[in-house]
Amino acid sequence: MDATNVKQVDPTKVRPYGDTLDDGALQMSFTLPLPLTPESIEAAKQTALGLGLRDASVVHSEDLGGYSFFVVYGHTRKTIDLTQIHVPKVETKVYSREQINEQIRTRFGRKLVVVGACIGTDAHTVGIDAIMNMKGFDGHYGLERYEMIEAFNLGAQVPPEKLLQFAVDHKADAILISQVVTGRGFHKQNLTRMVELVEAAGIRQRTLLICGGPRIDHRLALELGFDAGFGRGAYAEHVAGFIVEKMSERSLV
Amino acid sequence: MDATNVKQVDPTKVRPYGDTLDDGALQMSFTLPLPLTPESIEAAKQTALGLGLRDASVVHSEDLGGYSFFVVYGHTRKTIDLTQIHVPKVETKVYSREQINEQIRTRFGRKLVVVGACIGTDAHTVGIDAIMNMKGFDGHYGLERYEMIEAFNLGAQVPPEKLLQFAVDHKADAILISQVVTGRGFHKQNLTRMVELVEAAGIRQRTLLICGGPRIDHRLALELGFDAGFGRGAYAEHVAGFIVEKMSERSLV
Amino acid sequence: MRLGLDTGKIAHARELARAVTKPVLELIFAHTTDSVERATLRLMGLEGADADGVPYANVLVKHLRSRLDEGLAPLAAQAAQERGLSLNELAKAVSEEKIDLRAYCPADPAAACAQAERLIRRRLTRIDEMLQTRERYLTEFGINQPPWLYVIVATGNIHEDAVQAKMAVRQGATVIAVIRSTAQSLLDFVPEGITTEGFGGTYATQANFRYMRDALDDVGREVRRYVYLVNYASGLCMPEIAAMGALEGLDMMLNDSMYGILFRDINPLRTFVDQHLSRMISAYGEIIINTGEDNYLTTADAVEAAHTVLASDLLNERFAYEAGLPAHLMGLGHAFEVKPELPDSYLYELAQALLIREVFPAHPIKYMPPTKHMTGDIFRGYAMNTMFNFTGVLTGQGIQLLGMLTEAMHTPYLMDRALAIKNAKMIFNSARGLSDCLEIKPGSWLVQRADAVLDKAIAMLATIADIGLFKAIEQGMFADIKRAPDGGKGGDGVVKKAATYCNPLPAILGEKIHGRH
Amino acid sequence: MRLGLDTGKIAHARELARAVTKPVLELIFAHTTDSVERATLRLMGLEGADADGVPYANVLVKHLRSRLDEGLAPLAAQAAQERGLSLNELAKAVSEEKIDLRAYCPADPAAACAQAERLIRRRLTRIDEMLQTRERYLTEFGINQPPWLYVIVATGNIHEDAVQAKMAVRQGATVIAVIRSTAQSLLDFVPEGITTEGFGGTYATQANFRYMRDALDDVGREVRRYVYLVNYASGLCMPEIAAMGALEGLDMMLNDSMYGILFRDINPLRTFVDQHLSRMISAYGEIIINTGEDNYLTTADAVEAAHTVLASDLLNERFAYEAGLPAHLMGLGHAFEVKPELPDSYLYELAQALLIREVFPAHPIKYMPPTKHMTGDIFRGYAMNTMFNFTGVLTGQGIQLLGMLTEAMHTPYLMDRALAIKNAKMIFNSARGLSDCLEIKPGSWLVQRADAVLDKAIAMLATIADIGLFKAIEQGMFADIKRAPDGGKGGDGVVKKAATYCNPLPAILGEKIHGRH
Ligand code: B12
Ligand code: B12
Ligand SMILES: Cc1ncc(COP(=O)(O)O)c(C=O)c1O
Ligand SMILES: Cc1ncc(COP(=O)(O)O)c(C=O)c1O
Repeated sequence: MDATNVKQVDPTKVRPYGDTLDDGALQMSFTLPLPLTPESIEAAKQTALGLGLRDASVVHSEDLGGYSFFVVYGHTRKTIDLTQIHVPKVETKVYSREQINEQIRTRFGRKLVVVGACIGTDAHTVGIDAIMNMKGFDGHYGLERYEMIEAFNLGAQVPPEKLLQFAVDHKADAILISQVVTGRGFHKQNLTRMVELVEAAGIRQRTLLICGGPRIDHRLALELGFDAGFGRGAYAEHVAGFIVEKMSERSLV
Repeated sequence: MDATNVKQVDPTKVRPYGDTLDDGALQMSFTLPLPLTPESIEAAKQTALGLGLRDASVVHSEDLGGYSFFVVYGHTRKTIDLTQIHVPKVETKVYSREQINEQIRTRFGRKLVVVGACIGTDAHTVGIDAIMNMKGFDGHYGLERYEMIEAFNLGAQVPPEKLLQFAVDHKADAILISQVVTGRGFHKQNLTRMVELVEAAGIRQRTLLICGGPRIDHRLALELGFDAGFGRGAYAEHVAGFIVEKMSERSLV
Repeated sequence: MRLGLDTGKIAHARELARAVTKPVLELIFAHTTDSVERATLRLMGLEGADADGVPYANVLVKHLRSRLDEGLAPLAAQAAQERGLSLNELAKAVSEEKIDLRAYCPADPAAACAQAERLIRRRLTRIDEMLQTRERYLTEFGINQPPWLYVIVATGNIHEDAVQAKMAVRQGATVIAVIRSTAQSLLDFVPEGITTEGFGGTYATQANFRYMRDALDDVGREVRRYVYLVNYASGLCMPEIAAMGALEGLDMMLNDSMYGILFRDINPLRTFVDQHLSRMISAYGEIIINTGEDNYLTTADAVEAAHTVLASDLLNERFAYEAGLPAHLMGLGHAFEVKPELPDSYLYELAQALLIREVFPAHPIKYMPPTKHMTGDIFRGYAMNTMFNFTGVLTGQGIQLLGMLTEAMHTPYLMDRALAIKNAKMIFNSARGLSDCLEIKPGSWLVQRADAVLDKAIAMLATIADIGLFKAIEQGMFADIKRAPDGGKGGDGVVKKAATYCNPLPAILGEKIHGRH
Repeated sequence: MRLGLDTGKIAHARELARAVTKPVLELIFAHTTDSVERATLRLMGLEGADADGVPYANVLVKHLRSRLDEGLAPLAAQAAQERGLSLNELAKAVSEEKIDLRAYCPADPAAACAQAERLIRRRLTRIDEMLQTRERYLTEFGINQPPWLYVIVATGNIHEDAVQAKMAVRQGATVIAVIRSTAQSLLDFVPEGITTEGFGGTYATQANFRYMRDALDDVGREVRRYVYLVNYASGLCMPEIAAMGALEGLDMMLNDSMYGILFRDINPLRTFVDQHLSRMISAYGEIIINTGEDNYLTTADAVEAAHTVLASDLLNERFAYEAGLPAHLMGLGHAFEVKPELPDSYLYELAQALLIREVFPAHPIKYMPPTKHMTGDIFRGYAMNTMFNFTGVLTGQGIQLLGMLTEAMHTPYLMDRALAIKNAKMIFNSARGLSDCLEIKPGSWLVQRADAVLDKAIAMLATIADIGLFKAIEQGMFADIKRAPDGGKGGDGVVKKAATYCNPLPAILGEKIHGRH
């Protein structure tokens, strides 16, 4: 098949694709705090136009009992320059569990100590359990099952102070923190508090700080002063691999 | 219940509502012509930010086989001034079928002639049938069932010239045109062509021009030179009511 | 549509549940808790908080902490009576340190008890009135056909909650649950007054209950439908919140015999004692309890742990019967939580839904939507919720807690909820008659699966009957979560009753409860 | 899951369909059409177009218009042979007015016929090769489990179509249909070459067929799945497009015995004659036809007109058998088009889906998604499509044409199609085993409804057998649309065969077709 006649994507000018390259098509839905009237439908359209959409078309409108719901399709002209995008990534080789144990043996000659918890009022332990507990997640065993890792999972709603104390007492090489509840930005406060505590305790240099959760990414983690952040789809081996690499890099042996 | 403690909507500053007044929350989905990578996810986020959204969050991303699909939530700060919105509306009283027959009898003393069709290549007759045929739609009988209306439905894919000729031959009081297919703006071309023909034939003054279809609204109809436009949810009685009122207004007796 | 399960097996499972709960009930009867005493005081008319916002119930209980084993109701009733004060005035005086009751002993303990009883009976009339009001509405508007459309509001601000609740009702919701603020379950007091600053939910307060009850009655009259109001009699204040709920005309309360232990790390005995009184109050107030088995499937796997849901439902049922709740007030929980990408996942879901329905035919049953496997793909989520709604109506669930397409992201936006209601209405309306047309093939996969789950539940209950419920919880038999018998929060609020312990409340509640059977 | 319908009734319905089609078939055999002759020429190897873009097939047919009743194949074959020209060269010369055949008479008519036959046999080897290729792929990759995921591409630009088709295949689609440009069905010729400017669809051209076939083979090898390609042998060029499809390895073609009459106002006899040859070609090319009964429910009501779908399916089946198509190549159409807000709408849908499946157990069956009642509420639409997919797998439909959540707005965006595929995969995967577990209660509403529809279809066919199919169409018995027997487009392209009419094509096709039975 001859692909040359097909218009090619220009990575410096990327735009949403509906059914034709560069049509900029996108779908949108929202509620306006207005009863359904011709005027509120027009307000919905103007809301979309106000976002710079062309040919905004209100394809559905419905009164929800005083406020109104709209579905809108439209086309944006804005483009993104993909070549200018640089996303910080957790740089680590992906090892298997066996390889990680092997690496720890050869590089450090001792077990690494990892301490984890959900801090603050967050009680969503499934994520941290997925990383730390024996059973793991999706067929990927957790850190507890790593011969060369000593893993302590403190569970839900742990006050940052308590987590710090535990980490100090056990000479943790890495502290893992899960934050799932993100409403009103609480996770950022909790995570920032943790960094401050660790720094105040004077152990920041010798302790890796790693956070994770469905709305956490590496960039945010770095911004907040962590060494790494993991989101959806993270498995124990990613975290363990990172710890091994980062500790070597920092010569934390 | 005391509503005074509830923040009230300011009609001059209306903004989308997620779960709190003025949060500006909206949902969006689109495809980018890029494989799924951390960079394309970031490009999706920037696409949303480029539309002026705050806290844009890419909540779902998926590779579609080379291009990628995204669902994004975000918040807009833009507001709409509802008091500045004026939507042209088909101004007519809503009559019942009996009332309309009665009005025609008293006001005009003769049957009105209405001719309708889908013009151009459009073969979607269900809409025009809904307005014109005996059976009508959703329990609302069509114009054919109105004693005082002589209705001719020419059906699908009628060339504008043919429709005009028929209207002239039958001294139509109103011409109804349905346009359902709107891809590439063809409906606008068809509708404009019809207006031109009617004007060239010198019968514009004495003939009401009415169009309809799911993506037609009154504003568009006026812009294109029609007397009225009807969208989803139109019934025969609306159209008949409009014809009666408009003919009186124009003293087309 | 019936699986045709062996009724002998089901009866046997119930016997085992009785055996499991028996020793626990003995412990329950032998203990009281801070919250039990506070609830009792509240049901004697005590209300309000001191200048620091500490509820008077807490003030009195704290003040008389060392006397808990005697039961505080007679003490407080008599002390107030003797001083010609209302209970509120008494508590105020105590909080201002103008009165010290720590050494106070009523001259005539029997009279004190009788005085407590009088106060309780007077206060309960308010609940009776609420029930009459509800009855009037139901008679006027009629009862909704199940499955009832149950949605949550969770803005943190009771005013926004009310706005959204009213719209949800206009859209067709029958049941409105006001989700509580994240940390409230671990508060050992119930906050006071109207609140606007909750977090992931809105504080459960008596004022908020009343505010929302009024809002729902308003909109209910508008749409001519009685709207059920739900909150949480759960956490460290189970019986107190149950009392407030009954006083304010709530219709349902989340209330589980083990949820607090497992998911909030609350002391086991505290929870067992508290749940008992809270359920007696619910029985009196004719409040449907919603148990929390759905939660098990968020930590454990829905396929592997299906039997734990059934086993727990049977325990919750037994505990509820013991507290005087009739079957029609038992919204036992289960959920649609199998990963939809698993081959045959729908068959697992259907088998489970049929199983629960068949084991609990007279119970309204609270059916929970997919949550764990919801992702940011709101469209996939909407499809999952569609199948969930279809299953609800096909298997005749009583209370359908509607899933939100944005479950993986945020507490519901107004439009999310509206879409959920629309979906359920459409599916219920279009498929309601289907179950009358279908039969399940005897011996087919569905039957085999349900039977296997029943067998596993029986085996599990048999083990628990052997080792005891506390041990079972310690071993992580529910929800893959392990809790030590003497661990958890609020354990210090549990006190063994003295021989002189007096609390007229259970007996009074019992009169009505038992009268009903 | 079976309704257990009366097999006697079903057999009776088939007898009636035979009675209805018999007189029509006699007319079919007695006539030829422009398009039949053009198709024959194409299957003798004629290709290409003149300088004005008029296809050579049209050039020759127009040139020999007055001789149509003799059959053009022998004339053209012999004339070319005598001049030592290929058919293309002959047509070119005719179009340039260098050759005039209007008065040409082959000396030996039998030899001319034989020459035509030779050309046809040679050309058909290309179809044989395509079939071998398909067979090879199917052997290598295996056959997909039904229901097959069928999606459309409709950008108007074959390049974009190919991009989108490939992605759809990577997402899991098994069948790709390239929708045609809006006005093409009324063109009395097939455009030439690669096209990029269609309107609501992409022109059906032989070059586009080939382009897309290659694209699908490419991606099919990548995902190791054979991908079925669909186009439209419909409109004024039915047999021609069928020929091109067979030549280019298409696997399915929309092809209905009455669609053109009803929905495109094409002359009835023209359509009947054309559909017959087009189906013989499809039979030879082992192309699954897709009939268009779904369309009835867009103009008529799905509840009231349910029986017209069945009646028409039976007619389409009979016409297809008569053209040599075996049941496994008959993708008879029906649809999920009941308004979802109608009470019990889902039961109507299910009854209909079961009915069609039970009457046509050996046929793949093309199941069409909701379209008419789709609105701009894409979420509601996605829920409707979910129920449609569920019904497809529950009732074992063969070809599941996936619904698009944006049906009410635009031809599918890439993401719309992806969401559709994801939905179907999830539902099929999760509910595939369900039908083995369920039985339909004898005498239940589903059975009653299906039986009533069957009865009405029988009554309708009986009436038609009485008054004749032309009259039935005139009275609007299908799709609420009335068409006069002698009205419609393309009627002037129908010619009664002379006694001397010769066209070896049907007999040659017949050899293979009948050899197969
Ligand atoms: C299960 C669940 C619960 C369970 C939790 C049980 C438990 N022990 O964990 C229960 C029922 C108790 C619960 C309660 C509540 N929940 Co909840 N819950 C969920 C649910 C359904 C699934 C979360 C989950 O388990 N995901 C599966 C795991 C494996 O994914 P994950 O956490 O993302 O983890 C992965 C990665 O993120 C990463 N990761 C995570 N942590 C870490 C840490 C490190 C160090 C690393 C390296 C990686 C890592 O690796 C993991 C594996 O890949 C979500 C909705 C959803 N579908 O996401 C809501 C959700 C998270 N809950 C929510 C809320 C609001 C609550 C409540 C506050 C509601 C209330 N008012 O009562 C309560 C209070 C809980 C509390 N105090 O925190 C909201 C949060 C909204 C927000 N954005 O702030 C959600 C999104 C639901 C909603 N739409 O409202 N919940
Ligand atoms: C039914 C249908 C068909 C039927 C039409 C049968 C017939 N005789 O009408 C068939 C199957 C033949 C068909 C074919 C095609 N269709 Co079509 N079809 C639809 C469908 C499913 C429903 C339309 C409908 O009947 N609505 C119900 C009526 C009652 O609503 P209505 O038209 O809006 O009418 C109301 C009002 O608008 C108003 N009104 C309408 N007209 C008028 C006129 C006047 C004067 C007044 C006063 C009021 C009025 O009053 C009516 C009652 O309230 C829509 C999708 C959808 N769900 O909307 C696609 C749709 C319209 N079709 C579409 C397409 C592309 C096609 C094809 C071109 C596809 C192809 N390439 O083959 C063909 C070609 C048809 C052609 N030449 O025009 C697209 C149009 C895309 C676009 N925006 O341009 C749609 C949106 C589907 C899609 N997503 O691709 N189609
Ligand atoms: C029985 C029960 N109580 C309470 C809750 C809510 O949690 P919290 O205790 O944080 O209010 C749930 C949640 O699902 C529950 O099932
Ligand atoms: C049999 C058949 N042919 C053709 C079409 C498509 O229309 P057109 O003739 O415009 O290509 C359809 C549409 O559904 C159909 O069912």
